[in-house]
Amino acid sequence: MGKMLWALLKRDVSLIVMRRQDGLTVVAFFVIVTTLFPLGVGPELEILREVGPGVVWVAALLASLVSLERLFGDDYRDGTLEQLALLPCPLALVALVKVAAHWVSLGVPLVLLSPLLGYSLGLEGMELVILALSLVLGTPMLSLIGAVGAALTLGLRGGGALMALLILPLYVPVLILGSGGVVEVMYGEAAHAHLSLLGALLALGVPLAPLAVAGALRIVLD
Amino acid sequence: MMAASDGPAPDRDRAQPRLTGHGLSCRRGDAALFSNVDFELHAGELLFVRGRNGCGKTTLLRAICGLTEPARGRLCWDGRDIRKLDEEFRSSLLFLGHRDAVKEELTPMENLAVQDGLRGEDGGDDARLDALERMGLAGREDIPVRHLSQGQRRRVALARLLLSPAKLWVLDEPLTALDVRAVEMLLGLFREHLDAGGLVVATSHQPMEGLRNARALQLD
Amino acid sequence: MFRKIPWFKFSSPPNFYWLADRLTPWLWGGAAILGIMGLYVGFFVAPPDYQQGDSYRIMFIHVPTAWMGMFIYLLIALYSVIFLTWRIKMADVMAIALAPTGALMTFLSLWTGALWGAPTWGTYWVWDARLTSTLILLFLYLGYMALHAAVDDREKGARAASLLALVGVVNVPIIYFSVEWWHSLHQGMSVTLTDAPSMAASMFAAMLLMTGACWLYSAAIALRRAQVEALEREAGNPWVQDELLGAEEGGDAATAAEASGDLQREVRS
Amino acid sequence: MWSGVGDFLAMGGYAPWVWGSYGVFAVLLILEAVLLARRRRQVRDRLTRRLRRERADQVREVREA
Repeated sequence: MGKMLWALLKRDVSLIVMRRQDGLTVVAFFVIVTTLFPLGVGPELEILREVGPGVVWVAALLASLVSLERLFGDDYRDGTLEQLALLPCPLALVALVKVAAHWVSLGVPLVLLSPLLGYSLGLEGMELVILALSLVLGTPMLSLIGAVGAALTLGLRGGGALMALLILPLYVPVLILGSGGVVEVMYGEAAHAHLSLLGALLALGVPLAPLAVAGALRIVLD
Repeated sequence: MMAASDGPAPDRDRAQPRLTGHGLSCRRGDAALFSNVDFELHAGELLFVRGRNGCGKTTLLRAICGLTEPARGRLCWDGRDIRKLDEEFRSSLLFLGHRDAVKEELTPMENLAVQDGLRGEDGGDDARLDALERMGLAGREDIPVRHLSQGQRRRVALARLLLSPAKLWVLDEPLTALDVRAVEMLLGLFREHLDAGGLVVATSHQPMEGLRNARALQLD
Repeated sequence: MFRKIPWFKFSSPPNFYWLADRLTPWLWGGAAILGIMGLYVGFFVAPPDYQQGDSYRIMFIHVPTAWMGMFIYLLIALYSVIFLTWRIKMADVMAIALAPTGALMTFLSLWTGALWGAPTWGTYWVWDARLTSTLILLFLYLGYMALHAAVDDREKGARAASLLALVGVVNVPIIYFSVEWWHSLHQGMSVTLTDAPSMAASMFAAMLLMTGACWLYSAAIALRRAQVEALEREAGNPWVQDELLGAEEGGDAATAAEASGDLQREVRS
Repeated sequence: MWSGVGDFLAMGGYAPWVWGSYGVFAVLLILEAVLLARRRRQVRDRLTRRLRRERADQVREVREA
């Protein structure tokens, strides 16, 4: 079974890498949303610094939302999802592996880019490290929660807008904890509490979210 | 409700049926598709599900796979409920639906390799090449599927039949988009599978002739 | 066939319909009585607050609506569990019947919170922890109803929305906690709504009475809405014919069928 | 407690907020109840009409047979 799941992970990652276009679009989206803020708010680094962590995090949230449509969408349309549901291993594990592949290929680039964007918004030193770290802990959670919404809205007309309505409220704790950690550091405090709570959320999400995703996929495929 | 014309399988009648459906009813939304459908399928038999459009052929097939839960009734594999068997049942099942489950970006060879890997049945490149050749795709192994025709895609999907050790084939409209030669070849494949003690459940709008041990299940 | 329906089971639609018919008048009446009592105590017995003057009287509807918004979401999740586990259709009917009322209560809580905030904080909207998490709760309601309506197959939509309600209810405490925390970190307001200092017994009584009124009102509305839903979904069933035609023709569907049988025999002979 | 109707309506100077809250509260709850009652009547009427037609058809078929 481990071999099967490994094969699935490799397949998903290589498919996303093959469709370079999509992955790059999401990353470009992340960068562009972030650069829109200085244009809207003004170039004063003082102000940008204030909103910096929140801006990067909101941009990551939206980028994750944009990328989710593809998570199950292609497999659903070409019938692969049925085959995945018929694999001789639990659907929740299949879902977890798909989310992992999604995160490796789309979440990691966001993490890697975030210090650069944070720097352009006036964050420095430790703040950038914590920003990247909070994204490391937070973006898998975004993918996990997002997968539930993506599965529930599979094959619906206007699924994208509906998915945003379903998922974004659930993203709130991740957003608060993630950007809050960086703000703590900005005011000379430690970010331990925030980061460990993010970790706790992740520890809760990894076993629970795939169950919900599997349930949603069963409903959609029924 | 049900009319089954039993194929001549006298020697197998005494054996236990491997796949049975009992009192099956399915609904789609608020409309009942079919109700109280029974069937039995022994090793080496083919079940030909027939009926007009929208009578629930696909739903029945999906129920047999466990993708759809029937509103009423029981489906058993070797006498045990398929829901209880779960993974054990799924490892002896091969399902081909309306959609080919073939990735456009990948070549036929890559598609087969990925599917083998997912099911943990790695037969090696040679087996895959042989399968594609038998499907009449020799020389197209390394062209991305997006450049292939509809019928060729279907054949890539059908090549899995040659590679999988699954005993039960559940095929939804396997003959669509295939030319006469390919249909012949596929029926030959069925014969081999049945002779080896396999089971086939299939729907088709075209007649499937020349198959011994074929039972028909009329849904209406 | 008609008599085989297990009437003793509460979950069967006809029995539910019958029960709801008998319950709703009492619920309406109770809501009116409690409401009038609550308003009387709230406006004529409870003294003005020494800090907030008479503006705090908004509390008597702000707090009950906030509680109801929360409570109804929990109820929806509970019904969703029942629906997903036992596939009892009436559970989903109740869940979707509760949702609009829950959303309305949540909205009213936001509205009254804003109007209470205006004299207290000098602005209609502050990112107060309670208001913010109530706003998110409203989004959860909207998502639930939108998903329920978006799927063409009603059964599928019901299952998807039920699953969403479950995911939501697991998240609600996390959201509340994180918003609370976020607020305390960003130097919150010193005056929090609902913390009427040294709440007099009469204030508390008024709040409880109004909560009871809102509860009974929501129950009545939800039962009525569930009745309509059940009628629409079960339109083809004999009990609906009985319900709708039985009263005016003085017989139920079974006797009507017998009558048509009689007629048939008559015509044949 | 209140010295008169005017005093009561003034709500100690908080009239717009207090009455704005209670007013919208009352209006929306009543509106919900009224709309629901209307929908209920419409659904019942529609279904009754349909069922009556179906029954009439049945009777006619039997007569013609």
